[in-house]
Amino acid sequence: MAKSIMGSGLKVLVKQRGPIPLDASFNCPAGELLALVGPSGSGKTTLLRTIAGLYQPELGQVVCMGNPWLATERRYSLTPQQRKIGMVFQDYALFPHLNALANVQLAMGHLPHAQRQSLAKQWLANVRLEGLEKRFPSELSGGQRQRVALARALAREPQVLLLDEPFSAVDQVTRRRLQRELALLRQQISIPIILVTHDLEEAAALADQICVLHNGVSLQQGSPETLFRRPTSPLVARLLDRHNIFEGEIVSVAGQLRLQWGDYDLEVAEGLTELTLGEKVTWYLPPSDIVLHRRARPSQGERENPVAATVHEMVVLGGITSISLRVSHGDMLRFDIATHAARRNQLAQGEQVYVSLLAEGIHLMSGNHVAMPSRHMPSKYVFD
Amino acid sequence: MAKSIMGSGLKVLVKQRGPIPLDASFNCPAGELLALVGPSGSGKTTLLRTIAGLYQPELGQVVCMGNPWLATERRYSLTPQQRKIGMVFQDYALFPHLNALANVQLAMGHLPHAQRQSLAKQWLANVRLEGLEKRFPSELSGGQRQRVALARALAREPQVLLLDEPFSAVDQVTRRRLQRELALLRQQISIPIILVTHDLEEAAALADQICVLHNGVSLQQGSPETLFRRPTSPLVARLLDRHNIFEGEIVSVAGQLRLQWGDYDLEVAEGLTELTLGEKVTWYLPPSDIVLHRRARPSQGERENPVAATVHEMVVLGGITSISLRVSHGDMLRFDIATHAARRNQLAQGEQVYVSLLAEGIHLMSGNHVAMPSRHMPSKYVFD
Amino acid sequence: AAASDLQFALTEAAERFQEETGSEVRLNFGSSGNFRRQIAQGAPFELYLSADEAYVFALHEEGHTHNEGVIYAIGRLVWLQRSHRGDLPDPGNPLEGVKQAVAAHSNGQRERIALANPDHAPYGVAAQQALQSAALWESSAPLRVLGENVSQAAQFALAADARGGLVAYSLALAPALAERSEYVLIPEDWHAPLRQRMVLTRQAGDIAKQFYEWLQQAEAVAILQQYGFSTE
Amino acid sequence: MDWTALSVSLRLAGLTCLFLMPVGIWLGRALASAHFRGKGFCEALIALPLVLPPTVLGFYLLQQFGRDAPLGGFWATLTGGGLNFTFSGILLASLIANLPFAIQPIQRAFENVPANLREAAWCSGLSPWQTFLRIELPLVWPGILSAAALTFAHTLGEFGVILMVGGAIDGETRTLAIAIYDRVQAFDEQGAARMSALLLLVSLTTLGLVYGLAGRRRWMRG
Amino acid sequence: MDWTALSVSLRLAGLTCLFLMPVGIWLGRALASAHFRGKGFCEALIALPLVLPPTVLGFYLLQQFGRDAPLGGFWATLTGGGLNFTFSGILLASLIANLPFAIQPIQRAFENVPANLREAAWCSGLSPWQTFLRIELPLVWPGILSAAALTFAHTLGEFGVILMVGGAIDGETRTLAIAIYDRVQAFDEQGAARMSALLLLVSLTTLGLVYGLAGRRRWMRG
Ligand SMILES: Nc1ncnc2c1ncn2[C@@H]1O[C@H](COP(=O)(O)OP(=O)(O)OP(=O)(O)O)[C@@H](O)[C@H]1O
Ligand SMILES: Nc1ncnc2c1ncn2[C@@H]1O[C@H](COP(=O)(O)OP(=O)(O)OP(=O)(O)O)[C@@H](O)[C@H]1O
Ligand SMILES: [Mg+2]
Ligand SMILES: [Mg+2]
Repeated sequence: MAKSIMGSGLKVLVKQRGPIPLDASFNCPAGELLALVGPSGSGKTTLLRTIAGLYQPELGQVVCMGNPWLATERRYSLTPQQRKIGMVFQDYALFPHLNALANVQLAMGHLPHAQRQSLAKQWLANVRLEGLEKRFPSELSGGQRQRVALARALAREPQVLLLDEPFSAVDQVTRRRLQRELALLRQQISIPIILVTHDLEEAAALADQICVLHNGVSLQQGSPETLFRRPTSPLVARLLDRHNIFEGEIVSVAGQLRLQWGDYDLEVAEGLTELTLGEKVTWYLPPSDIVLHRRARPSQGERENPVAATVHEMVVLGGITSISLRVSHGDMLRFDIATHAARRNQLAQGEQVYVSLLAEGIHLMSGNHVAMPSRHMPSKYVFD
Repeated sequence: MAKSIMGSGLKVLVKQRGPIPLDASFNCPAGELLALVGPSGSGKTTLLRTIAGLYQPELGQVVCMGNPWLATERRYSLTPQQRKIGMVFQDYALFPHLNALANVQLAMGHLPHAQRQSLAKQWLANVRLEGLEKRFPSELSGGQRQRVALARALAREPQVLLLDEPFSAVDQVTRRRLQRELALLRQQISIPIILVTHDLEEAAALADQICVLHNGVSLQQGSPETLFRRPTSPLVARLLDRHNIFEGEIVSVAGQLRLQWGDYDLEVAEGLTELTLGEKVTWYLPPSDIVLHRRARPSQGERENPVAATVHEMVVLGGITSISLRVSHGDMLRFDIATHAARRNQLAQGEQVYVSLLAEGIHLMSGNHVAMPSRHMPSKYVFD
Repeated sequence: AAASDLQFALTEAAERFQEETGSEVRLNFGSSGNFRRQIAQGAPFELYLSADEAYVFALHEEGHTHNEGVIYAIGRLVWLQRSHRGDLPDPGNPLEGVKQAVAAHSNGQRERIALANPDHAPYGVAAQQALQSAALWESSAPLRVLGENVSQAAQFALAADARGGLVAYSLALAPALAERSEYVLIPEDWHAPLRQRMVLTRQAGDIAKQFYEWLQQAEAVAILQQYGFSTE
Repeated sequence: MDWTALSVSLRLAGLTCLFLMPVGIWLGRALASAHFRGKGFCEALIALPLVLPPTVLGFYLLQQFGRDAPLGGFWATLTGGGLNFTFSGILLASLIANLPFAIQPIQRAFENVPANLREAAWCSGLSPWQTFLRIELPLVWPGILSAAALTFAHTLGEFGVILMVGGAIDGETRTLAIAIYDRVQAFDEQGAARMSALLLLVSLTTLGLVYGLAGRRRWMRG
Repeated sequence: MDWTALSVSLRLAGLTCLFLMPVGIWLGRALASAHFRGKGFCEALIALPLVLPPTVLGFYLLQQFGRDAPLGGFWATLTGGGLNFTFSGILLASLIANLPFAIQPIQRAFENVPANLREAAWCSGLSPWQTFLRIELPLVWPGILSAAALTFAHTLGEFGVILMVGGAIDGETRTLAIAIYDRVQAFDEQGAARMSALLLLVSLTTLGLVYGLAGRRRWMRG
């Protein structure tokens, strides 16, 4: 499921029935960034707290760089201090009686006293808080507080960085800068970074791997590309805010296996052979693999799985226009094109258009099943 | 600067020197949604608190539906209770000793006792919190708390809705649902809604008008279209995370006014005549008005301001690819195209491409000046 | 360690003793009962002047003293009330004030009668006996306020809400009270004699022994008498 | 066993709590939200009734409560009765003597109520009074409880002030504390021990129940 | 003016605070974080020294402090001296009598420290001890201050226990409170008033300064 690097990186395996049901496993090699995504309340914060040693699950293993941090089966657990993590709390958890500078300095216990102040200033500058060093948390805005929390976590020079929505309260411009800082940092220090985020674009842009959580269960871990193009289940696709999930049936047309979808028999590049004739499947198509035919000028490649549809909705968001097309049997295809391309093609609500569904993009999923937390505990953990 | 509807909607004018410098004015007609955007620490929360009656600026006027709420010049101020606002606090401010249901019920003082419980349950269901009614805030996740806060603000059935980043802690899928609820609500009740958000896409999608703040100063208010295509200053453009801001000079080519940019003399649809020959201007081009020439197949309209450039960077984010082009004199053009379009055109780093800069999109700004808070207080406010 | 009714008398006696012998004695006034307990626990008191001779006997029995000591004074009880009230009972009928208060009580008034607590204060016991002998014990019950010791009883007696009280003669003669109060003596035979006994503890040093002896001399006796104590 | 004394004690302690808590809540809240130069001295002033030995405080109160003193006279014109040597008198004295216990813990509790909860309540339409009842009061409850417990216990044990002002009148101002003291002074150590045990038991039960019931605050654990 | 008594009083009150605050912090913290069935009764138990009249408490302590009692005997073998009628004795008595004031306000303060601050401190690498010193202690400071002020004031005014255990020995166990009491008993009201005024003034200054200095917490205003 995920690449395994001998003895390096962070590996987490957690299982419990209650009070917060959990059944998750994921790992993050050193130097990589793993994004934890999932609906609100799916257990992301709880998992970070487990890694940090602030939450003790019923059953769990945490191994970092080959060293066990938590092994419930032999009642072994390091303290949060021993784990040497840097954590940005979702609600910041700044020390109210210390000003911004002192909040950051406090996390620099590993450095000689003399260096702390200037370095702490440097960290605050890195998160764009120059001049606010002497402010107490109560005198800072929400986003400023969050950045102090980020600076504090980084200042610890941790072995593992745990970021619980570290950019949720800062504006887009600052967020980009901070994201860039984080990307730079990743190149400098080779530690696992776990990022909880609700911003899927952020996850896609920053993460080497994404792990999708739902009700405490880790559904899939993989590269952003894999997750966004090849989600293992409709649920994962939906959790990743993907549309274009449809039902179809495996049929044989002129001796070739095809995917029947409404009136269309679609060519599919991969996966058809593993399915049996007549089987109902759920399939997904990434919006990037829906190609609009140019008005009156069909081009090469546009003959693949041509589908006629009417424009149901067009939403212009700056340079990008979101298009919903209704296919004759009722399903809705959604994709984005550049606004000028939409203009050029004179798209308008109600117009009839043709699109190609690229065979390579069509991703067949083994059914409608929703992965549920297994209530069965394995007798032995398989690790490495 | 903004449309004025007689006696209806919310009008705000605030000025003070310190401790938080403010110089802002904006308005929001009933039934519309105004998004307040600006960098972290620019005073958005402070402005909402002023509207709510929780913060008293040095000088300020707040008028709602024709009724004065605050008029510092005659020492008039309604209490927060009298203003009948619904507010989502940035840090939620849930009552820790009340469970989710009771938190919502508390805001329903205007309804008969008998109705409150079932209605409160309804509100919680609207924010997707069915089944968590009996949980105390300390037993909820960050996003769940935020949604309780949202339900509480809505349950008050307010005259003005003030939302301080109400979706920052919820996942993308839930956020979309909540945004849809909010859009529905707006059609049902005709009240002004002020939304503070860091998500410019959210602002563009939800807001009728956007007001851009910087260091407490309101720089521009207008429709998303206006703001994103015609920002009044480079600062506004930068605050809206716009790129493609360049320097140029007004020149005359064959008797016609043109915008000189590096080696190019660009046609400009609007604004050239108001400028004098030789004047240096800053100009902005929305990414939607950069049209990539199809490889080997120039089409109509693509002759407008053609520019040669090399691909500097390509970032694929799902169906959309972000492209940075370097023009010969060093400036960088950025725009997005559909990923399959990029593929179709065989774009790759270092490739030479041609783009057209649409004359209609080129927006000339009056210079490099940055609007600063005026330190001068007007002797009289001009209102309506 | 001395009973609090000796407050003034003994202070003067000690000053005189110091003038004569040059030796200083440190005085500690308080509840005789407390002192008895503290001496039993080894308190560094050398001479114990008790208001109740029973305590002295008890200490001796427990072995904290060498002997049973001697009686140094016999206290007298007085009726004390605020001055200028104009209704001071005449000496032949010293408990007239109590009778008046009892009578007024049946009219709904509440003028308090102060005394020390008869449960543990010797002057309280004497006051009870005096009231009993005048057949006022039962009827005065709702009016009685009980001081922890006789000094407190005197403070009660002089409070605005009190008719007066039965307190030590020695206090009534004290300069601090004399100007604020007036009194009548209660006949000695209305109560059992208030025999006050002193004893040297096992820790007694030379000066304490000297003072003990001196207190039995005529000069000291005169001072005690001047403060209302009789001697045997 | 002196049941009347016990009943006086409990009545006194109960009423002291009852009257003092509103005062403590009011003053504690006012002090918590106020910021002025002499605040430290105001707070110190409140602790002063503790500084005087109880008997001495009682002595001064005895004087002030007399009909010829302004306070006692005012009370007499108001009610017709005196203050000294009455239950009302010892109640008033006990209120004064316990003031520090009532205010300090409550003030600290109010200081710890986050300002934004108050604001959220206003924005939810709660009047200041409703905000106080439904938000602030539940949040400062532990502080009030502490104050009440200290006041209750201290009143039960209070002896110097009560004796001085009350005069140990059976059934009216003679508290169990005084009764125990009397037993000790009369060298009836068994009687004293019995009564002490009773007093301790009653207090332990009362306070234990109050604490136990109030301790079940699930929302504080999170 | 009885300066030695004043010095004994101040020494006693100061040392009581000094010794009792660590105990109060330790017990208050333990109680704040513990959740067990009998907690309410434990809390009630702590209030019990208040319930007994001071003289009676003093009487029981006098017995326990004797060389023939276990506690007094233990002390004697430890230090060679006795407890009764010594400064050590009244200090110990005062520690016991003031326990309730020391614990309750501090416990409440600890209960109000958000758990996530402690966690954030651990995650910042602070040991439990550093967390205590640098995070918890500053946050519970107002509670400690309240506790110290109540203890200080109450010790200054304490009379029954101190007199019983200490025996009012000049320069060692005779506190200003006892001196004032003596003046009142001797009907020397002017002397008593002078001393009371002194005592009140000293307390007001001490407490006022402490509160005033500690009140400047900018971070609490926000
Ligand atoms: N004390 C508790 N008892 C029972 N359930 C709890 C308790 N605390 C939290 N939960 C539940 O545990 C689940 C996981 O919470 P967690 O904070 O880990 O979610 P999350 O993924 O971080 O969500 P968010 O994105 O909203 O922050 C939530 O559904 C929450 O309601
Ligand atoms: N007590 C204070 N004294 C001085 N400045 C303050 C105080 N409180 C807040 N500020 C400053 O006021 C400015 C505006 O704060 P505000 O909370 O309104 O910002 P905001 O726009 O809501 O930011 P964010 O997006 O981060 O929430 C900030 O720069 C903040 O540092
Ligand atoms: Mg979370
Ligand atoms: Mg804000």
